[in-house]
Amino acid sequence: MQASWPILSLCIWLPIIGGAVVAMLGERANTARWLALAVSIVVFLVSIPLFTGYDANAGTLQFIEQLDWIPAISATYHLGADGIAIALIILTTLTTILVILGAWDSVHDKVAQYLAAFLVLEGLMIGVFAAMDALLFYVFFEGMLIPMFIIIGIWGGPRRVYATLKFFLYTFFGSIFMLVGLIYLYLKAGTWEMASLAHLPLTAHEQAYLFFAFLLGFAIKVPMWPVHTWLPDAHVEAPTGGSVILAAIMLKIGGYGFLRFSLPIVPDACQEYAWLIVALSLIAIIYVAFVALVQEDMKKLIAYSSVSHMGFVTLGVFLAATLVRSFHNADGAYLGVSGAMVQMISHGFVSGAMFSCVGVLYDRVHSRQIKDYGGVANVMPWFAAFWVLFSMANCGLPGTSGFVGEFMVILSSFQLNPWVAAGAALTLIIGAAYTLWLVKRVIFGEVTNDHVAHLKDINAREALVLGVFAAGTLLIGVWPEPLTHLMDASVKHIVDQLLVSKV
Amino acid sequence: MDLPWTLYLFYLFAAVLVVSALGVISVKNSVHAALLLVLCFFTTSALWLLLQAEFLAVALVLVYVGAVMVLFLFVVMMLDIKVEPMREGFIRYLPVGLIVAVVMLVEMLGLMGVKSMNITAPADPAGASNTAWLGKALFTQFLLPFEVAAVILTVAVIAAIMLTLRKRAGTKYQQPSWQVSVHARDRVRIVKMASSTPVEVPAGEAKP
Amino acid sequence: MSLNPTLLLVIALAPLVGAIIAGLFRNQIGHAGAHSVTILGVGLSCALSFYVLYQLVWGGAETYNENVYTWFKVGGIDAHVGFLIDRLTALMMCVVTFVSLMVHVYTIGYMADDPGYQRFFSYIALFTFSMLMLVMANNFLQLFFGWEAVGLVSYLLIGFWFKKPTAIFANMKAFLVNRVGDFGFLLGIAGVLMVFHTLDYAQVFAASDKLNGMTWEIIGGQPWSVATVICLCLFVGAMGKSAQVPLHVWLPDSMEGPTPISALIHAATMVTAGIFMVARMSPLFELSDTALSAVLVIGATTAFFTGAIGIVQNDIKRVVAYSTLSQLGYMTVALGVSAYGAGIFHLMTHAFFKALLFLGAGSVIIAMHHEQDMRYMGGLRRYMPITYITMIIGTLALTGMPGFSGYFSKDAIIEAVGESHRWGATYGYWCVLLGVFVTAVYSFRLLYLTFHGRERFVVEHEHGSKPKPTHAKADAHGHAETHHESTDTHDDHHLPPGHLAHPPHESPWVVTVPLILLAIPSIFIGAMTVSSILHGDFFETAIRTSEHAEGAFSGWFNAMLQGFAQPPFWCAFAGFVVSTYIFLFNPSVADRIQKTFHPIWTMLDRKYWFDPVYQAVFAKGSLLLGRGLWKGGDVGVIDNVIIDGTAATVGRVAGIVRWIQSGYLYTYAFAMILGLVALLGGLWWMTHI
Amino acid sequence: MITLAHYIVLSTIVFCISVAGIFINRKNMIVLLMAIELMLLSVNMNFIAFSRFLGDASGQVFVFFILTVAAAESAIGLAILVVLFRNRATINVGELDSMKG
Amino acid sequence: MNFDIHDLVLLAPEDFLLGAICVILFVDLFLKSTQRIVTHWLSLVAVLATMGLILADHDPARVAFNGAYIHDGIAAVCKVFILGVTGAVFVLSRRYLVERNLFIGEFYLLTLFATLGMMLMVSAGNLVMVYLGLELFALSTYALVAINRDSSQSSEAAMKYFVLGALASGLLLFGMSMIYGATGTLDLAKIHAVGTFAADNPHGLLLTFGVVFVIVGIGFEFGAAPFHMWLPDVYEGSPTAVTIFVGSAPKIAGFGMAYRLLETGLGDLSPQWKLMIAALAAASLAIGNIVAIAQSNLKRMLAYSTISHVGFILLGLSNGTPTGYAAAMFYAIAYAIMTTAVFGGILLLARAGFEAEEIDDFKGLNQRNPWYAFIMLLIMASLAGIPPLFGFFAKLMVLKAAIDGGMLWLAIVAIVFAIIGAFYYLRIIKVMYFDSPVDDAKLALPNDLPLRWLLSINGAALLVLGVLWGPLIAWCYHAFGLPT
Repeated sequence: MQASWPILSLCIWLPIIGGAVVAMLGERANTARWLALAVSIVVFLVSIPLFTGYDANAGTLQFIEQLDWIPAISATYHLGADGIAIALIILTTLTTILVILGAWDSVHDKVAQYLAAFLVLEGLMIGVFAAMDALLFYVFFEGMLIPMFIIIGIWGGPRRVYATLKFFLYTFFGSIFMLVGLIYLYLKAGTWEMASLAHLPLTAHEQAYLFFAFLLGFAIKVPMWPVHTWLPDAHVEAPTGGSVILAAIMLKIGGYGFLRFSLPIVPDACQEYAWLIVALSLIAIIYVAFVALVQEDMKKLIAYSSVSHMGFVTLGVFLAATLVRSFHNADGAYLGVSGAMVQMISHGFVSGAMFSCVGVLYDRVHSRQIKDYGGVANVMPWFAAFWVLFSMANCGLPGTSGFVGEFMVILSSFQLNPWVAAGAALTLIIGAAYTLWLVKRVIFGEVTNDHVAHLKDINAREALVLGVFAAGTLLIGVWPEPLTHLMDASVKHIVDQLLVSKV
Repeated sequence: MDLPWTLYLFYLFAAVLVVSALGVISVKNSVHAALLLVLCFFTTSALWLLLQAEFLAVALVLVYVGAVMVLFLFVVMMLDIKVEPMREGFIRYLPVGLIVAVVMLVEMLGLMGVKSMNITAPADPAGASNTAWLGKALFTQFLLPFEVAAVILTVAVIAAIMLTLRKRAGTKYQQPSWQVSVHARDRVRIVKMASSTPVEVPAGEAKP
Repeated sequence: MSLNPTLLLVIALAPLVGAIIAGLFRNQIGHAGAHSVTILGVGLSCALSFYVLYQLVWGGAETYNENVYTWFKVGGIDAHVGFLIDRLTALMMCVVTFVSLMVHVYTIGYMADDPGYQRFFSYIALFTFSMLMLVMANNFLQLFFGWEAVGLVSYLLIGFWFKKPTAIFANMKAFLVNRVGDFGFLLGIAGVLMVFHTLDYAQVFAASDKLNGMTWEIIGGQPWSVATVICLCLFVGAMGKSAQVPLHVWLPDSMEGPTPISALIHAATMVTAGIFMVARMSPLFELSDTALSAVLVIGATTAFFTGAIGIVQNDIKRVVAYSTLSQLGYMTVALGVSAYGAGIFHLMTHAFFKALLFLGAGSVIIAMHHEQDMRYMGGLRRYMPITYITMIIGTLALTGMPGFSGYFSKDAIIEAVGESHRWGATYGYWCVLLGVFVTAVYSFRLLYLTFHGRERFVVEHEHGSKPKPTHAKADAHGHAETHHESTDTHDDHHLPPGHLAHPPHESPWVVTVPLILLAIPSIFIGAMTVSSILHGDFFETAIRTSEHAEGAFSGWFNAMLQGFAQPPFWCAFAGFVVSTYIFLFNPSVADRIQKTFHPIWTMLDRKYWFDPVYQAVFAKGSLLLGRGLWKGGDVGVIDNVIIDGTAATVGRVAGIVRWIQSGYLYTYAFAMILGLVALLGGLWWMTHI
Repeated sequence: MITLAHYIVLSTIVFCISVAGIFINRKNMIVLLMAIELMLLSVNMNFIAFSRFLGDASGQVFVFFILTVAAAESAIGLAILVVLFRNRATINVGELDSMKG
Repeated sequence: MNFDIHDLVLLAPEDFLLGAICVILFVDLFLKSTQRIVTHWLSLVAVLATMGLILADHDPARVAFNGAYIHDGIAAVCKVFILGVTGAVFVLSRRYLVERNLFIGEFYLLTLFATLGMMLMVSAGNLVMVYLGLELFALSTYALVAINRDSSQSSEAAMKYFVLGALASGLLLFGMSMIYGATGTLDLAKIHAVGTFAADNPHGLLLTFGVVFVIVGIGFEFGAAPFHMWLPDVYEGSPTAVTIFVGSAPKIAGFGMAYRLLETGLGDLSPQWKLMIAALAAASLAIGNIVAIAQSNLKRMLAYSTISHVGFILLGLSNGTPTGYAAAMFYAIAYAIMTTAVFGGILLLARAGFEAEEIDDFKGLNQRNPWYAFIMLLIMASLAGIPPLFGFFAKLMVLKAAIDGGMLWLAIVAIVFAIIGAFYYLRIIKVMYFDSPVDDAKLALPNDLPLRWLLSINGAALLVLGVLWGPLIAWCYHAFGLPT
């Protein structure tokens, strides 16, 4: 065990301190770039032992650190990670490197601040995944808002102010209700320990209220229909790196929250209201996919597709509640939750990659409108290859990571109700439709205009970024077992907690 | 103690008080209002006498009528405020204002439980001297507030001076600090004079 | 003895390695490198596949069923990647790799000097890998992987010339329609998993009796047989991949791709994956008569009606494409009457002769400088004899000339349908019978219009400023360039239709050799294998049927002779006669018929209006729905009303409260007093009420 | 007999009059200051009445302080008034609205 | 009943401060206007020394001057922060005053008097002391607001403040008279002892009736809606150097006063006043947050934001238990610290002839001075209640208190309006970070090192306290005798 090394704390605080140092570099852009890259790589390396050192068969919390924080309200600095958290932490550390690399040439204004914001964000996001104290979790959860607000607001597009305010207020709105729920739990339990909260007996009534409090908080983060409308705006206006982090990591926090809070703490309400979440997830999957179909802005399209894909996450998570309790089908529930988790990781890679791709185009043409492109494959063959690969992953082609999670969730949802599965599986068609239509309009065809004609293919740096994304996408797609194994016992643990009625 | 005529006196003073109070807030002329207020103070003072609060009754007249109201009148005169026509808004909002005032009165009277106050006064605990009774309490139990009151008065002085004292150009005024720090040698010149030999002394010698 | 796992891995991975090398290092290895490495890979696969088949059939090897690695393991459910190699698989492997090898070789000539040369080889090698994964799978997951992977490659290849608007439309259409099938397929798999808790074929088939009598209430409390539901779902997948009505619309359009892939993917191999899948799932399908009836009816419909469209098509490749549709219908009908063996048999024979026909058509197209319209051809037999002869062989095989391979397989199907008592069998029988007539009509029409009759094209000699290319390769160069510079495939150097810059000529050897190599099995493979496949126990346990209505079989020669006395032959003959009269001897009749039966002609010409209806309902409908949901739902209600509306409301309230904050002292005081009154009122309310 | 109620009711009435004077007044600031004095007067009356009827001196002591403070308050109030008049040349309540919203 | 010299010792901080004020008063008389810096430093030293005296004092809780003065931990905590904030005000506002010819002794004297008043208020043991403390504070503040005699706005603000303040103290006094009438005593402890009437008791009702007026007085002191109307005008009209003082320390004192009146005196009536406080809290949250959105003047916006924060303080009070009071005190302290910082930011940018009080004046600050933009960012985020900043934890504590007190609805109201509130704080961040500077000259920063350092420390403290707020809340809890 690495108990002697506070790996999680290092993962949280290294980037934050690094970010502070980078921010102080001010105008020295190049130094800032290299330093930020170095920090992010170090953090990634530090996070590797989490994967290698984790005993996945146990599925318990490991790498635990616990210190007193605020004794007056018994809040503690309690970190720990199980398989689920580790997967997400490593996704975070890896994505941050890619984002910093991706911003190398494309950001010129206030470079140090930009990179610092991402580093700080990284630390906070890892904090969210590592926090085992509800208050600490909330602090990290909310703390993320400010750097992201700044990132979208300073380096964003023309409507960035509207978008970033919308992003902030939306998210704030949801999370603050969750805060009330957490406070209630604290008052009831006298502790913020998430593990203890899971054992706290709660009446059906209380659970219902708490359930909706958590739902608001996490549903907006995910985002679920109908509270998703901040996402397209935020994505469209955000700089590439912001979109990548937003899509790849921040959305995952919503799904993670459901797993950490809703399922263990209010299992009965989860069962009771699973139908609602299932319905909303299906709406997200289908409705939003149709909306994605008609988008004229590439980033908006991908943003809507994110919403649609995240529908699988919520579907998978809440299927489990019904499956395990009403149908006594634990295997189906494991499959659903695992599917949701794999979908999260996969979506991290795929959407991150898609946004990076759009960023590559945007850096060259400064437009995200689909109509401004066409026939890119003629001039950027390698780029086109990456794009097609990620598009295929986006429409869930087997062999790419996009398939695995959806596949597992659909299999699981069929056990709940074939119609639910049918609804979810519709994404096969509509998802393919919007993705391929995008490919058709942007990548294929004759070169449509001079801008496109003068495009240069991706350089080595961009190829590296996209290549890493591609490697992740394919690796998980071809061999998801290491990932599912990492999370399997932890997923079981969470699902088993659902079995215990708390009423 | 209580003679029947005190009740009539109470009603008399109360009626005067209410009417003059209404006058204070409604007459157009500020000077009239001030004078009506003085009337209020006088009647109140009389009512307080009915309550055997002699010291405060006298203090009220002395402090208020003698000082505060004079200050008021002084300011009114000094500022030379014109009698202005009432604004339209006054008439428009008057009904609402009156309704609110009446509602408030009804609520207050209703809530404070006037019926339970239907008690008569006990024997005067102050005995012969209301002032002594008051003074004793003031300088023992309320010593600290008394000191604080002093501080408050100081603040009032400082504030009033700060706000109103103006140094106008061309105005001649005394400089206390200069006055204090003056040295005798600057003001008084000792001239030595021979007492008996006025002759043969040149005039310039006396001047250094 | 058992098969060597390494061997199997090599079979599957060799084409993949070739594809990766050709794809990633295309600039380094050049043309020769690209085709060498992929042909090497596929050739290795092909050779080893035949070896495996040999081992299984004659070498006494047992069925191989092992997992290679665990794909995921969650709770009690695990999914693997593994191989199930029995004779069905081995047969498919051979067909796939052989046809693929032929196509690889053919491509060297067909695509020579195309800028995407290496890419093309990479794709078709990748396709071979995907198809092998599909057929070799020992579980549903891997089957689905291969299923989708071939779809992907099909997508990439149809859109290979990605500048052509029609091509990139067609590839999207193909993918999406296939996705509709996959939708059902995936649900079927989910149903299988739910019932059997495993995705492994062997375990599922072993436990398939579990389905007997099992029902679900899916709609309104009506019990549905689980077997029917699962099988129908799976069959929807097959419909998509094998282009059965009404999901057939993508296949004719897929002809936008280069001809080699039309032969490989859209005729010989990929489209038959559905047939293969249903055959593979026969243990399940046998449990549901309802599902099989549906298969039968849909197959029969496809067989006849899509064939009929072939009669009115003028594009040479499209005729072949509709023919493919029709033949796929035959195979499906076979499945529907539980004659899985016959279906697979036809699949195999069809693979050879249809590949042959496509490659032959490709050869014609090369000769015609990428003119595909048969109305501008005619009399080509003089210019390209090898192509002509091989095309005749292909046509005879296709029309079921007794003795040719197609005869044995097709006749078996018709016979099986005729003997079946399944619901819909009568309809099926008439469809397949009329289908034979129709097949003969369009097949010979194609032959006559292309190779016989008047030369309906003009050779423009004024283009002689450029030295007349005599070298085949240089000529192919010319075609390849055209593809990339022009969006109109009809003319060369922007000539009007039917005008050629150079006279037609026979294709180079890399084209003709595959034709010849495919012609051989087109003739003989049926006769050679009919006894074992159809009447022996070739498939052992791979295919499970409940009914064994076997008549006496007296050898292929007798069967051939008997064929002359059977209705199918006479139907085909009638078709031949009609076609010969109309298209060879008296072409004016064609016009008269067209006028007389105008509604029917229009219906066929418009392909029963599937495309416009789909376009209007699904494509336009989706866009309309999407726009409605976006503008109406997301922007209209959620954003404008709820989000911005809330903000606006807050703003309005702020305005009102600001107005109250009037700046006047009396307002301020009044507010305070109102507050006091309210508090007093509250107290009053609390104490008095 | 004069009861406690008499005094309390009277002072309440005066209190209400003075309060009404503050928010009904649309004229000059001086009257506002006067209304405030009136209000303090009524409060004082309460204290004295209670003090008398409870027989407790502290109420009257409080009045003593209130008187003191009221004087100081008047001084400051009038000083502010003078400053205001110098700046504005008016002390009309209705014109004091340069800050609002 | 007799005077005890030890009582004076107990009052040592107040004694010292009063003495210091007298000394400064005299010293200032003899100073030329160029030497005013001496007054400045003397005042600062006086404040800090007083703070030191309080911190050094470990006497157990007891009363002095026949119950007029309460010496306990709560008063000590409040006073320490009142003094601390006052000291910060002196440092932050010096340059502002100098540039506007307001650098006069009276500013310091009146501020110190007001501080003394607040100190007495939080230690008040009877109604008289509450009133006198309040008036000492209020009268000084009225004058301070008008300190810029030549400003029309200042005098208007002072006038409004004065009239409404007088009205409020009249109402408060009326309430006190009712309490006196109901209980027969002015001593808070005795009121508490007598005040255990049931609500149906006539005297009980009279007491409750008095409480209503007391609450109005408290509401005014805090600036809680609907008694908040003075606050925006005073904030806007006062010179910023005064606004920073009026906006910060009095909230702590207001808490002290509310605590003395409501808990020390009327604690047993909490079922009655809880709901009223809750109603004021809800109204304040609503009005403060909503109207703040519509402001373009930063000071005015902050005034409305103050109103909303008052709502949060009242949220804690409405709990009516020591935990709730501790939370409210914690919030008041947090708020005072944040307000000092935010007005410090305005003072930093203000120069002669330029007040920097329009929101647009902050446009593009990040481009010119990232550090102070960052400090302002921290302050704004803290005010908005975003973790991990201090303001969040203050909100957390009061929300906890409200929910604990069974006022879930109030907590919900609070958070809903907090979301609306977040908007206008974000707008400041937006202006600083996302907009381009309009006029570069406006963003030139003065070379006033104490101001810069203090502001930086103050801003950074919001972050540091956000992570390590344990000791502070522990101190508050300790003051209320709660386990930490």
